[in-house]
Amino acid sequence: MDMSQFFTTNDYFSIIPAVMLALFGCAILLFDFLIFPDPRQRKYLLIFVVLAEGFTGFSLFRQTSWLAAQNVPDLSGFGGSITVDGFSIFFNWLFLIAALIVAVVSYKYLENAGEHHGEYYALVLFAQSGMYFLAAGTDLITLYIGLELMALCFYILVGFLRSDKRSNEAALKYLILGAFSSGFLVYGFSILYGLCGSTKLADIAGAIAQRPAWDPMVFLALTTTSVGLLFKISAAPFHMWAPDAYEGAPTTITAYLSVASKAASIAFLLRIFLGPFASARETWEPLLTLIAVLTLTIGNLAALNQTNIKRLLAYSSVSHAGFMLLGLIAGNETGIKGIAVYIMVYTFMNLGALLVVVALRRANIIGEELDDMAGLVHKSPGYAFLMLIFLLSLAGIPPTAGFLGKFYIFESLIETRHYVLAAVASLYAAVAIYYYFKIVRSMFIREAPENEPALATTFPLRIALGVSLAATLVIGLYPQPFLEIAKSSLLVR
Amino acid sequence: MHPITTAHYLALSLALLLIGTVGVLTRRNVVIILMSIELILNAVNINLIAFSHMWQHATGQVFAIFVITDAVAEAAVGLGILIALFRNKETVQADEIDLLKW
Amino acid sequence: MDQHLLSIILLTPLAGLAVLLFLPGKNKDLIRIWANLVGFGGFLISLPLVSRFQAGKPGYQFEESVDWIPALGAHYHIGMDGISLLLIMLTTLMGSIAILCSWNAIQERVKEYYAMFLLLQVGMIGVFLSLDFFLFYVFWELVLVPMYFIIGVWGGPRKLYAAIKFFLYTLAGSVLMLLGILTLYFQHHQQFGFYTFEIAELMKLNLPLGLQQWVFWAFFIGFAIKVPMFPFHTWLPDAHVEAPTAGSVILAAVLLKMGTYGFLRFSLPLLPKASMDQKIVQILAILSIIGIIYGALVSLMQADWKKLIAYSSVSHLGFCTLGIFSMNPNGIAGSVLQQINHGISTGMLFLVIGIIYERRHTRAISEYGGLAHVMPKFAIIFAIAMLSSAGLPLLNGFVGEFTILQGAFEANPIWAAFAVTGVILGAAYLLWLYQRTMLGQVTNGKNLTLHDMSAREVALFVPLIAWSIWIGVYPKPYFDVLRQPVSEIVQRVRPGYYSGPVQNASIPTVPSNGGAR
Amino acid sequence: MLIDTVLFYIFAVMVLIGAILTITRRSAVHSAISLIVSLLGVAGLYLLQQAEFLFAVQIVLYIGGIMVLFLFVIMLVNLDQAAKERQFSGGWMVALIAIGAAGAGIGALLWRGFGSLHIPAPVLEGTPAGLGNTEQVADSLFSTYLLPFEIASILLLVAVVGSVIMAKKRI
Repeated sequence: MDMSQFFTTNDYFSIIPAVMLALFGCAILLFDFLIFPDPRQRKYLLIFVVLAEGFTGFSLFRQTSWLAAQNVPDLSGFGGSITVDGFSIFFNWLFLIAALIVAVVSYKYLENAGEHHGEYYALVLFAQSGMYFLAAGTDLITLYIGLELMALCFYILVGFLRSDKRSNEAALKYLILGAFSSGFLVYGFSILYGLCGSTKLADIAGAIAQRPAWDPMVFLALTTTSVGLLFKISAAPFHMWAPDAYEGAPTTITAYLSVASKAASIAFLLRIFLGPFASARETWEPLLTLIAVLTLTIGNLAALNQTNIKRLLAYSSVSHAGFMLLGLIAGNETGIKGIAVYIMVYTFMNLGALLVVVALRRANIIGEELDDMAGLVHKSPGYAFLMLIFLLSLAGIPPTAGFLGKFYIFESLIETRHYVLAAVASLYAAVAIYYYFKIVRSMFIREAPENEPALATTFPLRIALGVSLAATLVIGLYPQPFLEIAKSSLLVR
Repeated sequence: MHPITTAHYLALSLALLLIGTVGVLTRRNVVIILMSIELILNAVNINLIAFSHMWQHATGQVFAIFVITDAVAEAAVGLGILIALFRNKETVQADEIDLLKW
Repeated sequence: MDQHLLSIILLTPLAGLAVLLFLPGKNKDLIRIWANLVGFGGFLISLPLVSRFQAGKPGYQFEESVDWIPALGAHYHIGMDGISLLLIMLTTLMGSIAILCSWNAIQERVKEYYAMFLLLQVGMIGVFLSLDFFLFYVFWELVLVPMYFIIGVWGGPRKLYAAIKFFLYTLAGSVLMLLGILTLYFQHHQQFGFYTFEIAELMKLNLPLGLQQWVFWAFFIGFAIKVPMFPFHTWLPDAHVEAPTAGSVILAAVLLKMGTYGFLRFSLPLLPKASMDQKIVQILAILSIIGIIYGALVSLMQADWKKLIAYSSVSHLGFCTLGIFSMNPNGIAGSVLQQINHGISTGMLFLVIGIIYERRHTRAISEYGGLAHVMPKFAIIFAIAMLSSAGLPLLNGFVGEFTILQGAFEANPIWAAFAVTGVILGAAYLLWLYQRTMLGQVTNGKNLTLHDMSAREVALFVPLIAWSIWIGVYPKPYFDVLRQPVSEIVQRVRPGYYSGPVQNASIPTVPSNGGAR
Repeated sequence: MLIDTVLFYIFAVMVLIGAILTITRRSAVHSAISLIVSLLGVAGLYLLQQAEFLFAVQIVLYIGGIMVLFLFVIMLVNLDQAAKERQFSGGWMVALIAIGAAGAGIGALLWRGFGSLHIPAPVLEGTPAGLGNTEQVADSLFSTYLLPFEIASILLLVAVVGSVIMAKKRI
């Protein structure tokens, strides 16, 4: 039998980054106990992560140049199960950046928390390979399995501090709610499959376009699928897991979860809503509008009286999800580009903010409460300044990058005449200042407690923070190249 | 008596989905919540098999295999986490897991 | 040199800030000297503007334009006309004075303090120079952060509350303003097929009245909070009272002018139809008059020296907005001049309070009395500041208020009648304040040992007093500088104004053909 | 045909009764046994729809694998205590709303008739004759769905690693 019909060059090209990730993940698992039995040697495992990301990045780069050389917009492999296009490559760069940064700063954190390293890095890579399929998948089964691969890795990573009750609890809650919602998601998928007898997104889009508005089957598929998708991006009222998972997880994983997992879920959401459900817009637009307003309201109001920084950032990330949904509601080119820009800047600023929280954890201080930040400017002025920039960016104050994301979202709402939504969103942008500046106030205005050690800084952490800061400022001050990258990711053509 | 159609299967799966949802939302015992999630996944599978039969191809069955695979994986990890938690805390009641606000 | 002069002025504080960050934090005097050098240098560099500026030349001068974000149509486009010239001079002068007056007052976290001031200076200068709406918005928001810290870190007992209130109010206003900007931006794309934030381009838009009104209200909220106009003024007393002296000075002298400047630069020229809409003009004029009288009445009742001046700002800024919405050359030119005057005189008043506060650490009026006996130099300077603020002829305040009243009378005599009561009340609360604190016998023993002003302190006032007398005695150069930009605004809003044979006395009777071509 | 109809109703009742018992029994062991009944009913439905391979998978994997896992955990973590305690959490409000909404949906569905669903009548291209169910599944699984099959292998690896990490006392 001729194997080439099963595994063509296109197939190879379409999955090579994910293969790299999975291979290195397995390699780490093997080397962890075969080659490096001595715990002190285990820091060399980081080299594998860096190598894995290097090869993945190289593969992504090859994909880009291949597409450019062939002058085609996309490349699909495995009989249409997966499609590599500007969209998937854009999102995969985000995952790569997040995973790499998270992995390199985790070493010291795990050391402090007294946890094992090997499986941790492997799971980070496996999760990233799941995200790869979320961003590139164009088949219900591929998307579903990719989603589950990512989610399963995160359930374990959230609970990675096994001796910490908060971590256990967070993992369990996240797993229960996650499995519950993906049950709904796959229920919706089963109906989508039933509607047209195919699992390819393109076929489904065609079948749905032929059905009348408010068709009960489409409606059922839409609502159940939406429950799953909205859960993953932590939109209200399906956001309950986010504050718990963010708080209980190791802070490095909180960063990974809030950035990469959210980006992957947004990519997934866009694939579904701009693919199969594109023609059912009049059904889902009012639904999503309601969800978006609710998300903004709950995210912003609940953040107001949080005292735990991770929890506060969790609610803030809920409200960011609301902003991104607004881009989808507007739905024009500006809106979709806005989501891409938003998630790009969000990646850097939220990573940065959480990395500062990572640095707060030292010898025997957990460092997640607002009080732990008190007077930070006296002890570690550099970190306080970094945090200030990231918070300003999260709040969307120019000239930081965060403003650009909000700018596009507002612009798309104005263009599509959603004036009321724009006004509501802009007022919540002002509300957000209040809680972000609670952290600023704690850092800059309150006095530091006596005899507290300075922050734990490691070389990788400083590099990672530097990258996040540079990106946040450069995207804010000279966004032109980044806007072009985001534009290359457009799904609507 | 009407012949059994795909719609009958759909109604049955909808009912099962509903029961599973109620179980997840109301029970305190985490093990039973996990079982309720299995019910939901079985509702999905009923749909898939019915549609697979209707379209006369095996795609739905393949999908169902993946759903079962996922159910296995989730159950294994979920029960693992449960054991870790039980070791630290000695409870399996969902609303006693309250260090973080539920 | 000329073609980059504005950039140099804009970047001087930023460069100074960059150097400041590398100075050793322990050496407070070095930091102070450097910050003062930068502040004074910024003023000196801006002086050539005065000689090189050509009054009466239409359009903008010293323009610079570079593509910034082509994907958005945002440009680094700066330039100035007569209005911005005056405000820039005010900014650089008041900036250097505010930095100088902090020498003794600020002893903690000195480096951060001066860093914030220099950053604030960049933002304020940028606001007055931007000819691109995106750039303008960036500078507009940039001002918030340093001001938050200046109030929040070095402020009084309720500094946290005042700082966040200031931030939230202004931000809420400015995001709504952003929506207005984006609406214009999008409409321009609709009509001309490309995205741009250039103000000159946006002025070509032809928008229906209804849309203009919406955008106008969006701008209004942003600018009115900043001014602050009557119902939006509540953040101002808190911010003023809690801010350190230099913060109050810069807040009153420059920051508030960003709002009135916004009306003149954006609301009126970009939205001419809405600006001439009867209802809108009447509402705004009435709010201004309420502001004038309310601010004055509340000032009368204050027991806190600084709060009194803060409320007087509400009253004075009411004159400025009333002048703008009179929509005639007198009103607008008077308004700009009054903005400068308010900057000078209220700046001086806050400096006066700062000086006495440094000595007694209280601002309660009842604690003082008969200070003139103890501090004669102080009494003279306070008297000049107070009289300039109250609008005594031969000092600056009179010229501004008089011109505004002329303009208001031309628009609607009733407005002028109400506004005049504000002038009277203004004289009342200021004179009464002076009487209670300076005249009579020294009632409080603690005041007997106060030492009079030092040379450095007097030096703060010399340029301000000189400037205020200059405007009061010979205001012609100012009106010359303002004539061209003001006539451009009036021409834009009321195209028939200059060609009409007989000018009607009040706006309501002018046929509303604004904007129609 | 009649026998199919009767069998469908028998299995459907098994599924539903089993499911209701699963979520209402106080004891987790009873719940587990009820769940097995429900899963057996589902397996029966697979048979009715000529999915013999799935039937086998359901019996072996689900009932043989997952349920054993559940029972094992129930034995491991002592649930005697739990059985005496309050059975339901405070989530009944949400549940009530969910039931109401879904019940209304099902009611509307039954009232308007199944025809309203517009389930498409497929154009039957003719089944690949001579292929048994298992062959069909295998054919599909290893050609069209090769990619998810490969991803599933990583998924299972992660599940193994994860459950080991979580359940072991010290690594």
